[in-house]
Amino acid sequence: EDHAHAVRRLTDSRRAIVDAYELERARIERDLHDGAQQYLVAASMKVGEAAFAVEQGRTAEASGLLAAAQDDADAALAALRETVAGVHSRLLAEQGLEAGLAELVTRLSRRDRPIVLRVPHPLPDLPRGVASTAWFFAAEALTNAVKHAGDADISIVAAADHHLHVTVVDAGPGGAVVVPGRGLAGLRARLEAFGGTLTVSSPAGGPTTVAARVPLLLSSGQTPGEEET
Amino acid sequence: EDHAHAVRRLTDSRRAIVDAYELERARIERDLHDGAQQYLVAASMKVGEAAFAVEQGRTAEASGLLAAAQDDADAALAALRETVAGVHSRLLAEQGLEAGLAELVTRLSRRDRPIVLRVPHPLPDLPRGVASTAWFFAAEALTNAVKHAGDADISIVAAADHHLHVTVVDAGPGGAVVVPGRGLAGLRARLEAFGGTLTVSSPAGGPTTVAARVPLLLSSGQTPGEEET
Amino acid sequence: MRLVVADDSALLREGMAGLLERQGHAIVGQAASATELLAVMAHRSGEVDVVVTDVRMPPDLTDDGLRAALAIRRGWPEVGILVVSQYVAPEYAHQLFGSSDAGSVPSGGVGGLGYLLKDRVARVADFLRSLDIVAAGGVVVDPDVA
Ligand SMILES: Nc1ncnc2c1ncn2[C@@H]1O[C@H](COP(=O)(O)OP(=O)(O)OP(=O)(O)O)[C@@H](O)[C@H]1O
Ligand SMILES: Nc1ncnc2c1ncn2[C@@H]1O[C@H](COP(=O)(O)OP(=O)(O)OP(=O)(O)O)[C@@H](O)[C@H]1O
Ligand SMILES: [K+]
Ligand SMILES: [Mg+2]
Ligand SMILES: [Mg+2]
Ligand SMILES: [Mg+2]
Repeated sequence: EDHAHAVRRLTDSRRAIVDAYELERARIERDLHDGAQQYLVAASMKVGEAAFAVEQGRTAEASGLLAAAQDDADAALAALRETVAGVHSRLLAEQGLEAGLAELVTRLSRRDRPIVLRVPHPLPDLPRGVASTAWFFAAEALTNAVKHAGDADISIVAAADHHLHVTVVDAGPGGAVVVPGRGLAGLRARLEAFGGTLTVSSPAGGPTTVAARVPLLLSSGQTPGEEET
Repeated sequence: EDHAHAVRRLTDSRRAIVDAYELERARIERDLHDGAQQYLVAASMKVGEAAFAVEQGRTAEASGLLAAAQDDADAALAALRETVAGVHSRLLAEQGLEAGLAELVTRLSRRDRPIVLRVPHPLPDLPRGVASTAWFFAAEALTNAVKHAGDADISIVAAADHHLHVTVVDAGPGGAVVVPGRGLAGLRARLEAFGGTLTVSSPAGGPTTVAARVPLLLSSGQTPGEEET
Repeated sequence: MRLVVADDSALLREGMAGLLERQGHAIVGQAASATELLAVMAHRSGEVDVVVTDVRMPPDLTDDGLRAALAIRRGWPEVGILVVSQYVAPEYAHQLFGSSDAGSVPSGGVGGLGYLLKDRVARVADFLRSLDIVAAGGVVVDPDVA
């Protein structure tokens, strides 16, 4: 019956959340290993070689090596920041969803193609988990839009009534789907943990609309899964 | 009734898992900020100053700065490796739980106080999520033991029958408890996502036993939560 | 010039103070928290040309350094402020620069303002030039943050 169905659905979605996070850990590890760590090792080698050149009085060579070491160190820091930005937003934690989304939009916008963010009314205070899940949803949906519709207009709207709504629209080619084990599916599972839903409309030829909706007034006795069905 | 209760429990635990991950993300960000990133910035400053000194012909000063920069770069790499090790174990992913546990035990052992790992029989192939959750359980329980019972004997046993059992024992002072929002509580929620349980026995005066149990033969129609109650 | 350096990381604070001293500047005081920074200013503001401060510092380990910078702007508007951060956070820069048109112009003129990523300190010549601009009442914004 109904409850048995809810139990099955909850069990599956709980597992999906853990799996999504496992994938994410592996990604973080790979990012750090292939990014910051490589550049850091390269910088360190050049510093060692420069120190040797300085000792031997080859100062012109040392200068060249140090300039290259600085470029590597800059690249290491940039890679580290990039990884950190995908793990956790400090601004989100400190100043709330609107500030976190503004940061995200700035980071993902190309100079010639700014992503438009609209927050028509100030957002209410949100539970930490809700704000964070909405932010990760926005990060995934915007990253997708930039990747698949980079030359088209991209916008994001955040608004709240009894629900928090975050909607990302791009005028790109369409074709977005929720595939188990991939980015959007993981976000859907995480949104569901707060009784939320993720919907995708992406006909061939576009436009693509990806929307998250999370209830804000969930009474504690209510089953989040049921609230939405 | 029974199912309504299961729904409630599942809903809560799903939320607990998402919350545990949020805490962990914040921890990863903090680790990177206070660790690798800081040392990297310090190294970079010294390299820059050394380059400046070389240009101005102050080579003795440059040599001193470069030696210090190398120390900082080494510290940055060590910090990065430490963070990465806590995020995801490649060895675990590639060679399985026993290898992952061996790596963990080596990393957390003090030279004069080796942690004893016992795997009496080869472990069967485990689903990725189960192996990973068991590994994180071991990481948390062993970190706790080293922190609170660093001078006492510490051991870990991994074995499988119809369940995977991972048990960490220390002869320290006792007093371990599962506190909502903290390390062990997050692991309990994650273990439950696989139908598993976490149990703690830690009387005043010790010893402390922290055990994880995860079913291996979960039939697909079965509710993990129910299997354990 | 005469400087105060604030950062909760001793490594970076000493690193920056050492670098500035070797370049011939005077370090009036160091601070490891926003509270210490404001205490240094309360006692020695008359001797300070520019404050160089980190963002994330105790007591709250959030944007304490930025809030201290805004308080310094209100209390001692003639002192230049250079915020150095590990974050590319335009929002922090907006808050800092948003504060600059408030209040009346003091007789000593208004100190300069800057927001730079900490990595910029490594480009020593550029960094020293940025400090000069802030000391002269100008504005410096990190290209990655603008
Ligand atoms: N805005 C979009 N426009 C067109 N296709 C999209 C868009 N967003 C996602 N897709 C496609 O939908 C599928 C699922 O996307 P999802 O983000 O869940 O997966 P992913 O593993 O992150 O893949 P990708 O790296 O391609 O985004 C992918 O095949 C992706 O190419
Ligand atoms: N092996 C142990 N011996 C004694 N006390 C322990 C042990 N393991 C955990 N504790 C205590 O049990 C509580 C819960 O531990 P848990 O690991 O869940 O929290 P934590 O936030 O990681 O804290 P801690 O950093 O102290 O481990 C803590 O108060 C911790 O001090
Ligand atoms: K900082
Ligand atoms: Mg994607
Ligand atoms: Mg702990
Ligand atoms: Mg700091």
